[in-house]
Amino acid sequence: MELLLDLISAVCFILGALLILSGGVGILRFPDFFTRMHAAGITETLATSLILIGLMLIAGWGLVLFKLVLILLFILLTSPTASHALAKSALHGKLKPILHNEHSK
Amino acid sequence: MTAIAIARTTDLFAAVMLSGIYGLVSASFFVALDAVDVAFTEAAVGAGIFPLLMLVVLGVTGRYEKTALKPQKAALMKKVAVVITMVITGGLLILGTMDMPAFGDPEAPAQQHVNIRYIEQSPEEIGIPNMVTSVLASYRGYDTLGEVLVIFTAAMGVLALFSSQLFVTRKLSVKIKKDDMHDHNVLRIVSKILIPLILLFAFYVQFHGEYGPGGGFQAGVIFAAGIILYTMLYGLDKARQVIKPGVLRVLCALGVFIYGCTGVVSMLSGGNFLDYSVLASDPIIGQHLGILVIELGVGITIAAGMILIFFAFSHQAESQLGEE
Amino acid sequence: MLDHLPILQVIVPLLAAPACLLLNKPRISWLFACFAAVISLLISAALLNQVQHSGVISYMLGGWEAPWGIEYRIDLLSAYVLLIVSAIGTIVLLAANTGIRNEIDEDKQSLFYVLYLLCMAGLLGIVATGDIFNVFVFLEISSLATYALVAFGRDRRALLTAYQYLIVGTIGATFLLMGIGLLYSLTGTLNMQDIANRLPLVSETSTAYTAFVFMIVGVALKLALFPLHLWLPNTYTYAPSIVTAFLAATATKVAIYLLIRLHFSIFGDDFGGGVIQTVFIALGLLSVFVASTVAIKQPNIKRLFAYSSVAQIGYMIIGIGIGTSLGLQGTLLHLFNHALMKGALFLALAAVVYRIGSTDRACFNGLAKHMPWTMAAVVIAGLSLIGVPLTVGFISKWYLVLASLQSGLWPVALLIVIGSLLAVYYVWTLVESAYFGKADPSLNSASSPPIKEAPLGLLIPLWILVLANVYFGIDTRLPLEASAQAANMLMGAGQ
Amino acid sequence: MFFDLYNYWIVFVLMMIGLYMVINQSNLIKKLIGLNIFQTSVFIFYISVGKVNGGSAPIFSSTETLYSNPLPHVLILTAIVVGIATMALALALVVRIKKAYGTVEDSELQEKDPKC
Amino acid sequence: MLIMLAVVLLTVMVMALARALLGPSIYDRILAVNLFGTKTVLLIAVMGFLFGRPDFLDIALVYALINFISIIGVLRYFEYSDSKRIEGEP
Repeated sequence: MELLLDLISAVCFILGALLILSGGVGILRFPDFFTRMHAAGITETLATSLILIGLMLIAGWGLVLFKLVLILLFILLTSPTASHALAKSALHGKLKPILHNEHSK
Repeated sequence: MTAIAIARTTDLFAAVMLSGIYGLVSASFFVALDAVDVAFTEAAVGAGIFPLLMLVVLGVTGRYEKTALKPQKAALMKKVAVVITMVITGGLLILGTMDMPAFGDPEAPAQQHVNIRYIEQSPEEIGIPNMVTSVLASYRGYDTLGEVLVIFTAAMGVLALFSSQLFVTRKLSVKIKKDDMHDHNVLRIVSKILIPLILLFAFYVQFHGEYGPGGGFQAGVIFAAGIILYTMLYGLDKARQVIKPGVLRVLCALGVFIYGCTGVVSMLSGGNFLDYSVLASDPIIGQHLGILVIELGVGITIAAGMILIFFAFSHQAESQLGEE
Repeated sequence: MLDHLPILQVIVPLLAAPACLLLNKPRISWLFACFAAVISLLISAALLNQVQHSGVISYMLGGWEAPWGIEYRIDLLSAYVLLIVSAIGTIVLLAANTGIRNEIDEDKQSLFYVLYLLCMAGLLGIVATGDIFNVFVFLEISSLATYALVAFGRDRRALLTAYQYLIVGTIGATFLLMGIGLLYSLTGTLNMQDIANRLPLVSETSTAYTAFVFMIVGVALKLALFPLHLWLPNTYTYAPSIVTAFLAATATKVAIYLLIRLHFSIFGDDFGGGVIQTVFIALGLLSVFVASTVAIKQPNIKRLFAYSSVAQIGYMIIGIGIGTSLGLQGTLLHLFNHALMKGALFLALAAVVYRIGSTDRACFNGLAKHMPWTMAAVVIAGLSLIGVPLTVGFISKWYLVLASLQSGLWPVALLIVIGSLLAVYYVWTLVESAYFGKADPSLNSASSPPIKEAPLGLLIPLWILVLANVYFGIDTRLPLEASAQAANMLMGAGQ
Repeated sequence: MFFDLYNYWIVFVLMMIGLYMVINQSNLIKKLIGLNIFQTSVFIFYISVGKVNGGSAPIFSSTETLYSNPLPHVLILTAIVVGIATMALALALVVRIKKAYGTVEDSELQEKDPKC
Repeated sequence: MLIMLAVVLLTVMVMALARALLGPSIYDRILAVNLFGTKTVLLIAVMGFLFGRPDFLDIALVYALINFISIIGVLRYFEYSDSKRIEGEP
């Protein structure tokens, strides 16, 4: 059982780390704001939850677990909201997404 | 970690906005160095309150820095001169501290003298596990009173600088930008769930300070942050109806009073100023009680002071917007 | 209750401040503030008495003994400075009700008293404490209150100077903090006495020197020592006159106290060999001459006396630099005397501002006819500033000259005398225009009601200070005794 | 030995950067950011002093025996509060200056009131 | 495992930082700051486990909270200035 939990959590960590890395690369390499946002937003939510779940698995029962759940809930709530608000005000702020491939080389 | 800190700082020249990251970085630095309570505070202040105040001020003063129109030679010379002086001074400082006790050395004098008592005896003398809290609230409780007064002074100073219009409850004026509120339905709903959570969390931090990182100051800041979030989403007018600035002012003074009176009471019951041991028949219970009460005082003053300062700023910003 | 006097000294004004806020009516706040200030004055007098009779008082805050808890340590020096600060604070506060009426809006007046009390409590706290970090905390309380008080000024330039003062003050305080940190890393304690005991073990390290430099520079910024004095004239000029009177008479004095404390009690007077002493004397002389020369040309009288303050601070630094018991006594006497005379002068200026609304030199032409009492006060305080016999100014300069002669530094003595001659010049030009100058006719017609004598609310505190100037110039026992004892004690501590 | 002090060097570098910003920036707000960095460098210094190698956060726990020094933490908590209080006051002053002068650039302020 | 995770997080933080530096528009910077914030939350949590004192998750929680609030604050501020500009245009 212990081993299984550790294994699962390791898998979670690796997946999460990969996702985060890809998000980081994305935010550096993508051509305009909205694509960057896409890279960041999507990976962020999933990767964060994966890592937190991984942590939960090693934490075992107790206050720590509860706090981790709280953090997870919090991030699940806020992160998409923040992204949403950001995208919205970026649109309002007259930042046009690149719709066609005209800019890419 | 340290490399990031440096990289961060140099780019501060480029972007005013990023001082928030700086706060986060230095806070993580503090965690790495075991200073959890400090990290807690630095996160809330350096990454939270300070950039927020900064933003409101930027809203008033305008965002763009006016760069010098022509690159003046004199200014450039001055710049170079200052840089050189700085490098020299920095070098001197490094030289000057070459024979300091090594970083992290457990044998360094700082770890040897006063510190030992705090670490070895405070859990028994005070009866609470968080040594930072016991030093803060009991051994050096008087410094903390000073700290509360600093915030009080700052709040008073800010009030003195801005017009007293803040306390005049005007009628709920028609918002300048009405549709802007509808834009953020998602935000508002999420925040509606979050704000009570934040306030609850603040209370948890307030009373959990004896066992884990936290305490009156951190709780006060978090509480203030919750109210500030509300203010940002619903506008100052509405927030002022929820919490009246006049009440805040009274609360701000009240917190100081709670702290001061704890000291006076302990003085009256035969101990020295702020000696909590005399507050109850058992010294340890007395210490507990004292710390609990003064932390409450700290929390109240900090929360009220921070909210007051924020209200004063955003009132200034809104009235400026109204004029234009 | 007598045991608790040291803490009550600071706590009374400290807790009176929030109470003042709750009262919220300017007049009641004023009465209450005065009440608190008078109590703290009485306490400080009792403390001085107590210390003179029974030696150093040590008070453990929170009941924790010294290096672990914070200690309040009242020795002769701190009792002496406490008395100065609380006395001047009280007298100026008495004048405040009238003094700020024209300069500060009605609805902000009770905030003014709150900040004033906080500032005073902060200054008292710096002097009373025996814990070096506590110094920093109270320094910040008083400085924050000062910045806000300065910004009360009517002129918009008050804001700018308050901002500049804030930047400089914060850098100074942070330097001090850094010095404290270095000291802590060397000695592992924050209690001044304890540091002094443990410092000899490590005083050869360069880190100790670095700490010393940090702290001295930090205090010098607060002190407005010569090359770092630029903030002071602006601040004094544009702050409300009452605030100027308070600041000039107390804030720099407390900074001097801090310097003496650091130099003599913590590091020991022979720290760093003779270099520091020489540097102090040189800087002191420079600030006397530069500031006096600049003062002569000032068109604004408030600014003139601000520069003169920088010069007087120079005298005090010379006394520290001489480094003998006599020189130190000269400094301490000058501390006391300068508080009296600058308090009087700036209060007189406050009276002028109250009636005329400006302190330009032109306004003083023929003013003695309209405001005889105020101008008489200016004359006496000015004489004291020059150092004419029978005023307090004479005593302290006499001691400074004596001390430098005794140490064989006769050029210094000569330069002190010459510096005083510069003071003669700038005081005289003012007196001349006030008594013999022709009033500008356009000015008189512009202010349609004729200029009257200042109101009693200002005159009485003003004359208390002026009479003190004369009284302590004739009957010199109190300051002489106290300062001699304090100086001896400090020199004893250094050995 | 040589690298034992690297932490303190970073502190000094940060300190100088902050001081440089305060002196050389024309914008009043940027000066404040510089001041903030300057203060933070001192905070880091204190915390570094308090760190003990192998130590753990100073909260008593049955599994730990070596703790970092709690005293610097307490001092810095106080210092952070002082810092934010100063900043609040300074920002309030900046807002007032903007209202009175219409600018927050040091050079322009100098032109409007040459005496300061 | 945890160390690897921390290293990855640090790398991504550096990346976010770079974006914040480069960021052509202000929104890029905000996005980077946001990303940086959440990564810090994770880093603190991981560090808590690394040091064997996982009861410090409170700090991570506060970070998450503060991060959210500052993002909202930044957005609010830009709306202020944007609406000013839009009102001025016609």
